[in-house]
Amino acid sequence: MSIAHFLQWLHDTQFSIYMRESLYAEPIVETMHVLTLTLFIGFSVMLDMRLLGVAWRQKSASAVLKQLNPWLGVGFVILSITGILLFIGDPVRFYATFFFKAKMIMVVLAGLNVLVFNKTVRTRVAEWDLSPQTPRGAKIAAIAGLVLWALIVAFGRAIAYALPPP
Amino acid sequence: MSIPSLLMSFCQWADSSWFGHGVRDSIWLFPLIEIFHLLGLGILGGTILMLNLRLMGVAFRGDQLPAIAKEVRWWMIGSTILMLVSGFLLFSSEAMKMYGNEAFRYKMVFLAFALLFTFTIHRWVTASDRTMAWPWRWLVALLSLGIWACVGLAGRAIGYV
Amino acid sequence: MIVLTLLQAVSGAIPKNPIARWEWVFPVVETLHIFGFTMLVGAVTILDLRLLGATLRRIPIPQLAKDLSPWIWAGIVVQFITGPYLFSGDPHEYIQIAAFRNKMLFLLLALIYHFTVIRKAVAAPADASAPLGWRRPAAFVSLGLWFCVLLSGMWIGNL
Amino acid sequence: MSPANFCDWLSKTSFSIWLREAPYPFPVLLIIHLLTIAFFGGMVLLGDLRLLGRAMQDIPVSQVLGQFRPWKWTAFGILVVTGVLLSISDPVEYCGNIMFWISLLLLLLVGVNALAFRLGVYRSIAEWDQAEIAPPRARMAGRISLGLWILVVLAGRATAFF
Repeated sequence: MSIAHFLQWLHDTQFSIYMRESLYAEPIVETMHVLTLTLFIGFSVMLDMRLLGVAWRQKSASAVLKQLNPWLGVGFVILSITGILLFIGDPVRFYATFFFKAKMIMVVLAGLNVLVFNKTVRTRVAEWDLSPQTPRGAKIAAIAGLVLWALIVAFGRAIAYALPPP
Repeated sequence: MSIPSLLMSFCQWADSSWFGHGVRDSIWLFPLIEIFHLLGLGILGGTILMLNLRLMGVAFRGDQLPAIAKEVRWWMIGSTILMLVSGFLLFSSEAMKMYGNEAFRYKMVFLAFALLFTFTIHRWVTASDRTMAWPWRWLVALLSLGIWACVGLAGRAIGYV
Repeated sequence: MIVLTLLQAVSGAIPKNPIARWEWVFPVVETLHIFGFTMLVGAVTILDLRLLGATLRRIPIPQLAKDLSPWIWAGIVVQFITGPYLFSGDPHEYIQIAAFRNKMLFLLLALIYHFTVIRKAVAAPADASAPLGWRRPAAFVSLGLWFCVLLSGMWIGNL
Repeated sequence: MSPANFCDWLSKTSFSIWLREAPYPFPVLLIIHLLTIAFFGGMVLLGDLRLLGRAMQDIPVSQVLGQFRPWKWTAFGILVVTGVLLSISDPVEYCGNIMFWISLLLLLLVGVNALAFRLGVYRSIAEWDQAEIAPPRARMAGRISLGLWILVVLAGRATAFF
């Protein structure tokens, strides 16, 4: 089964038709997606600012990480679920746009960024935990995160413009 | 001169201004500004949520409320300014359309309330060292979240009316 | 005059009051109003029953009053936000309803009474077993006033 | 006899007709019903909040719950009696109203929760009576009770709109 077949099959499912044709499904899910995005962006910016040594300077970095991570985790799960629902509503045309693919690549890169950060910089967090001066690795991870999420937002917005009119 | 006609001439001025023309005539300027509007929304919404969650005592109990308030204050002010500026540019590109848009008017009224509340009562409550009684803190937090939700929902409705 | 002109000028620019624009706003705000009066009148009732010696007799009155005070205040604030907002939906209509005017009168009396007589009644005695004396009739009057507020309030909508 | 038949029969009894058509019974019952909620809803609210450690923390839990209990039972009795009479006034209408059944179901859940609390964690009340924050199971009972009561009021209100 090729990707095109799969997308067409998804497109024809009862649920996809519902998402497309219901008056409320799409606006409600999209509103939830954007509201959760608000939570996610706000919290991740505050976290990245600690990693850059700009905000929460009196607070230990590991404490900030520990406090914000569950929220970011829950936020990401809601973003994924609502995002998948939106995708199911119009899979063929979503997949056809350049920006959708670009956004997904950015999401994967953002995930990798978190993974690499956890495996490298975060293991040595004790060395600089209380200092407002953060190591270069933390700064790189923070800037990468900020740039990637800004791009994710930008590409997400662009999908709406790039979709060919129905 | 009545306020509606003042508003009308304001909208006409914005609509025919160089930035109104600029945003309207360019294909990529509107989406680009919209992205900044959205990023500003992210930071503003996230920080307001963070502050209110602490105010309600639901999360971040490890930190004192005034400490969090102090930490997020400039992010809130900065993102508000970013949103107001980008929002104004977006508005100016279709000011005449917005003049007749009911949802947009609601959004502006709610926004006025939200800003007034956030930078007066909400600010006094979150910046003060005195811990208030539980019902008060919830009342203020729910009011804040409620007004901002109204702003967001009215904004969401602009495209639908 | 200036205020009136200003109001008229502004009223053309603001969108219609949501409560007059969508029919679901009224029941939602009214429900909040109901939760608000449960908070306010419920807390006041507990205090009045204590003054009657009918509940929590082992707890000193000033201590109970201090514990309930934030709830009474929060209830008042909720009512003073939701109430006037419900009123704003159709002020001319409400003004003409006798039950509404009665409610406002009773509300004023009940609040004045609460913050004068009841406040004095709950300031002492610190000893829980001291005789209640004049506090009993005072609490009765308070309950009666709040009863009148609620009753005339329910009359506004003709039930 | 099916429920629909029963409602039909009930609505034709002279008592039901009197409740429905005489000018005073219905409004008077409704006023008593609502006044009881107004005066004693606060005891439910503050009792639950005491369990959650949000109100009257310096008063022992057993005092708050024990002293409120007779009042709450009295109020509950009044609510049940007036509620039953109100539903007798128009059984066909209420029988077909989904919100009416939801509010009854929620009331049942309130009862289950209260019973579980009384037979469960409340038996060890002596150990946590003075504690500002009650043990997790007691707090959960308070949270559930508060949530259910809010839903009961909402469903009761919504009955009028369905």
